[in-house]
Amino acid sequence: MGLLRLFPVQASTFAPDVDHLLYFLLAVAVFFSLAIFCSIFYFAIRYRRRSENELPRAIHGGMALEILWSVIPFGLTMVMFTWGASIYFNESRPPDNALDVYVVGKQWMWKLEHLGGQREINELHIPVGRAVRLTMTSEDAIHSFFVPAFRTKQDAVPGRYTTTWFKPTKAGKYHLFCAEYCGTNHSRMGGWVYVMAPRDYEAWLSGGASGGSLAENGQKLFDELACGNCHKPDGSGRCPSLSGLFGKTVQLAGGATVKADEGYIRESILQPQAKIVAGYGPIMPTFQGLVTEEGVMQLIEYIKSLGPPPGAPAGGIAAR
Amino acid sequence: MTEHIDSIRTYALVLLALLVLTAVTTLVAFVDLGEFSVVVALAIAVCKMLLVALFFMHVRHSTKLTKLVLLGGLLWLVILLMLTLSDFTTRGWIGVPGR
Amino acid sequence: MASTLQEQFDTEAQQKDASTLGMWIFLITEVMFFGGMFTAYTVYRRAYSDAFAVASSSLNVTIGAINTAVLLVSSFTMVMAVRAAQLGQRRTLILFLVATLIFGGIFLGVKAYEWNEKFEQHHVPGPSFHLEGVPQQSHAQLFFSLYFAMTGLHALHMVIGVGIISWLIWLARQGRFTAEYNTPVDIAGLYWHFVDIIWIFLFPLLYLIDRHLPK
Amino acid sequence: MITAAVPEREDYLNVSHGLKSWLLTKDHKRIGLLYLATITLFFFLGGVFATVIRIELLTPGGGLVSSETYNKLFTMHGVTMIFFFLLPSIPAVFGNFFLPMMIGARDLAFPRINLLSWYLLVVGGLFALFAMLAGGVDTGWTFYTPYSTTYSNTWVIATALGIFVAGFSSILTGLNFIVTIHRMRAPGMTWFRMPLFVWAHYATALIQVLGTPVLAVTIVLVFCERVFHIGIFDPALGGDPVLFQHLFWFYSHPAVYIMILPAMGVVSELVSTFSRKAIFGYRIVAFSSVAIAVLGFLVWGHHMFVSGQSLFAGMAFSFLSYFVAIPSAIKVFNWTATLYKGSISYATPMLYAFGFIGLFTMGGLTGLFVAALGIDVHVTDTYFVVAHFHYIMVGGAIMGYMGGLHYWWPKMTGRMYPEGWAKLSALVIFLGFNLTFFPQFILGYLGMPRRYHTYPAEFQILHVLSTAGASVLAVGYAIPMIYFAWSLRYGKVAGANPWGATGLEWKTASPPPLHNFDKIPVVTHDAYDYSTVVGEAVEVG
Repeated sequence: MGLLRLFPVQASTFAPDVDHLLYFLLAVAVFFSLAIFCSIFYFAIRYRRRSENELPRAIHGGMALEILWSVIPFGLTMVMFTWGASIYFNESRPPDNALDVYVVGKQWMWKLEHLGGQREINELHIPVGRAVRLTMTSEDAIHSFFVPAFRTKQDAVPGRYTTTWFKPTKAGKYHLFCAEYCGTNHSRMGGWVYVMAPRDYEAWLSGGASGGSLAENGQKLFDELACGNCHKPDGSGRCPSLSGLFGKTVQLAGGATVKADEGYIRESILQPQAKIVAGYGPIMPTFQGLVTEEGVMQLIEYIKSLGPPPGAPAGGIAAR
Repeated sequence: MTEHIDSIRTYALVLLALLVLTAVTTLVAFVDLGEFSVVVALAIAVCKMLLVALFFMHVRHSTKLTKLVLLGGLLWLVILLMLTLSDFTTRGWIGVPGR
Repeated sequence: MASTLQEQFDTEAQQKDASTLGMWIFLITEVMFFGGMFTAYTVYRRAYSDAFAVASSSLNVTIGAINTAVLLVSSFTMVMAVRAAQLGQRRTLILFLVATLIFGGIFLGVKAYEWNEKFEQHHVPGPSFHLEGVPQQSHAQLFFSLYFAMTGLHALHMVIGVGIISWLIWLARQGRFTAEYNTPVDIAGLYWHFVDIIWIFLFPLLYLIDRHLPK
Repeated sequence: MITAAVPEREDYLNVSHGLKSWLLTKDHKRIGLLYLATITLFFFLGGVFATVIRIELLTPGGGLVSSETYNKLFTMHGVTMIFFFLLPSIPAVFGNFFLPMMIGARDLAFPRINLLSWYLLVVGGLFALFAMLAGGVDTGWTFYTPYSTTYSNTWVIATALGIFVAGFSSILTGLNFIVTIHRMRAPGMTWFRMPLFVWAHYATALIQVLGTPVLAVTIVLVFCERVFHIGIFDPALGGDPVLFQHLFWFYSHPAVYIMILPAMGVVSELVSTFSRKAIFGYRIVAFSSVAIAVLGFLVWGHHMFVSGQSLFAGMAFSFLSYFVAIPSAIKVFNWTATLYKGSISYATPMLYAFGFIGLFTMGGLTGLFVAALGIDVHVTDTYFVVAHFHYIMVGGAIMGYMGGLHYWWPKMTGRMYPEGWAKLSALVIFLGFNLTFFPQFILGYLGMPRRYHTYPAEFQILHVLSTAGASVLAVGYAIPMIYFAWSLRYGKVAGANPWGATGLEWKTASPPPLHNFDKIPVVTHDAYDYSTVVGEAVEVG
């Protein structure tokens, strides 16, 4: 790495998009700065005061000029807005075939879980050329998952899920930072993202997996907590069946409906009384304090694995 | 100084109207109007506010500036509420958690 | 009589105008102050409407309505006090100020009774909080957090108002107000009515709007 | 050079003596000076924090202080500089001193409330100081929940209380200004004859009055949350930390305009006076101040693009943010156009005005970067943002403040400062500033997060440059402190109007008499009509 690198490496599909917008903005900024600086210099020298009692003729303004220098910048800013918003829109919508990774931030480390059950701390191994979706939350303060080489950043907020995604384009080792101030060791809360060639990634996956996939762990937890005593697969239990639940629209007591997405399932485990399914009683105890955020994520993966109903779109509605 | 001094009768009538509106809003609250319960309750509250402001606070005799200050303040309250709600009401529109 | 005109002003009218405008602007800052809490209330009521409905319905609507009436009457007595001041009627002024003080006091007393009831019923946010009929206790607790924050700050404003009115009574007894000079009574009236208006909104928002729901 | 045996003229400084005559004064000019002394102390304190921060960042490993201490340092730097220096700086010092004079009033509308405002700032400052001495606070000046309410075990409440109290100082100052501008103008002083400084303060006052109460109530809620754990911002109890961010930024974004608008007002005065020309497009510059104040309230969500705010809210806030850019750009263009065919003097205040325009332009243009959604996701919470807002606040607001201080020093004290030293320090400040903060743009885009005690070694060289710049900057700020103090005794005696300026404040003696004018002036000209002040004019242009 050069000592005086001016731009970070581009290692995701977003990186060139963001950098191109940056170049455009830089061009605009340099143009206007130079225009202002040069005018000031020129006027300051050309019209310097030559005698103490000189009186320049008053010029009170010109509407045409005012309109000109309002409309042109306004047009430029609208280009900036549209361009920036389109990138943001893409960054907000992960593709359906993305690789899922769950992320939990806590003071002061990142805990990551792959679908295959591989767990990492402050490191993330992902394959090059494949979209990766992160579903994140925090156990304490707000953290922010920041990978400069990917030009992505997203806060991990306690109490809810947030999402971000990226598609690495270049194998290598990149900084992972926490970008939202979170206390004493904020500056040490980070590590590395390893983008690997697909073959290396497969090798890494098989080396790291021990103790079952995320869904399998979820099932174990499901059994340990005896969830199945009430949530019977055929719906004969005291609680609704979870088969094919994920992605479905759920009818709630009181008439409202909600889409069964990650946020809804998380809430239903930790605050089960917040939304009651129509036809069932508010009998489920809370599992707050009994299940960790990672455990919740495993349970979600297990419930997802119970099979989506045919034809339902992936994803769902955010918590609240 | 041109001061308008309203009659006792005016003030008494305003008080009466305020008390009646209080009774009305309390009673209407028990009638199921669905979504409109909120609307009616707030509409009555706005009426009461206007009565107090216009008569008791003499806004109807006040300068344009006072009226402007009052409207400006309410407008800013609306800005605070609406732009904050622009986040909370549009969460989940695209079906991605946290977006 | 000593001049009531301060040295930075040219005329009494300018001085009165400035004071009134100053009070109105202060009231706008108060609107924004309570506005922050109204925003929080709106956001959470949207998110937890069921819990808020039950929690809201647990408040005593009769007491709330009566207290609203008490406050409205105090506004009436206040405006009568202002009127008396404008007409230079000292005794009437004092009479109505005292009446306002009494009604304001009643409001605060009833409020204290209500709060005390909440303590007895464990409706105060904290470890022993419990509200019958709400599955998700923390959401009902949120309602009561906002209830106490809003009514508490409203009551604080009332207490300040009571202080101001007591001071006005003291000044009025000394004969400081005349038909020509009564600005303090006038702007204190604005403040008192404003506090009344805040309650006009708090009452339906906290006590009323979910009454119709079956629970 | 000391003034000889001229019979002493009575002015606001010598009309009465003793500590009591200052602490109980109702004179807006004396209160202005009380503020000047107070905020200078806080500026010094904030500067000390900044110095330690910059020295610490010389090395990536963080050896000088512990992480706890570092976090407290940047928090206290932010709290001190923002709430106790920048927010009161120009409005409370120059606004207090000159706003009444500029509109031809004897004082502000509510002198006692004005004094109360100063006491509130002092009391708030003492709370904050107490918190700092007792052990400090480490939440960042933004006090984000739930860190501030649940996880920080530092002096959050004392600091927040200090900010709460200081907030009322700001509200009352704004209230005083609005009423004064509406009700206290001299005969003939119509709205469009007011100096642009007054317009800028009118706009500032609107923000102080409309925004600050929301900060106050937010602090009350944080206070309740931290003390009673009532759940308003606690996700475990159903609260939403993002709601805190909305309420916080509803005030704190417009607060940026409380800091920069008054500086813009100062610069309008300077550019006009030292080019001896009316401001090009006076009315448009006046309206643009109000437009900035109003539009500034619609954009706060651009601080929250990665916070978990909804996609659509993010887009709306980005869109609205660009509307604020236009009135700011208009101001810069109009100042530049004012120079055209002017009679430009290179007096120190004008150098600061040039510095302001240049640095504000860069700060403003980088504002376009951070308002662009795609780029902000990458640069938010990095040094890019740190650099951006320091260009606005230090490059903009403090340049304006320093320019104003030099411009009005002769009026406030009756003495001139040494011009050579002043020019030198202006140059040193300009160079030091750029060296400090320009590398931070690059650092930020490279991905260096803000509020980092330790950092990867590859960022070191830029941090070293920045620290080097900060040392230059410190020297630049030290020189004026010395020569201003020197000038109080040894400076050349200033005449009533040393610059040939048009404002009413220059139509009375330096220092001014107790009630500003021997006789309230009657205004018959527009602001910036130089034909009235230049004797035996030589027409140019």
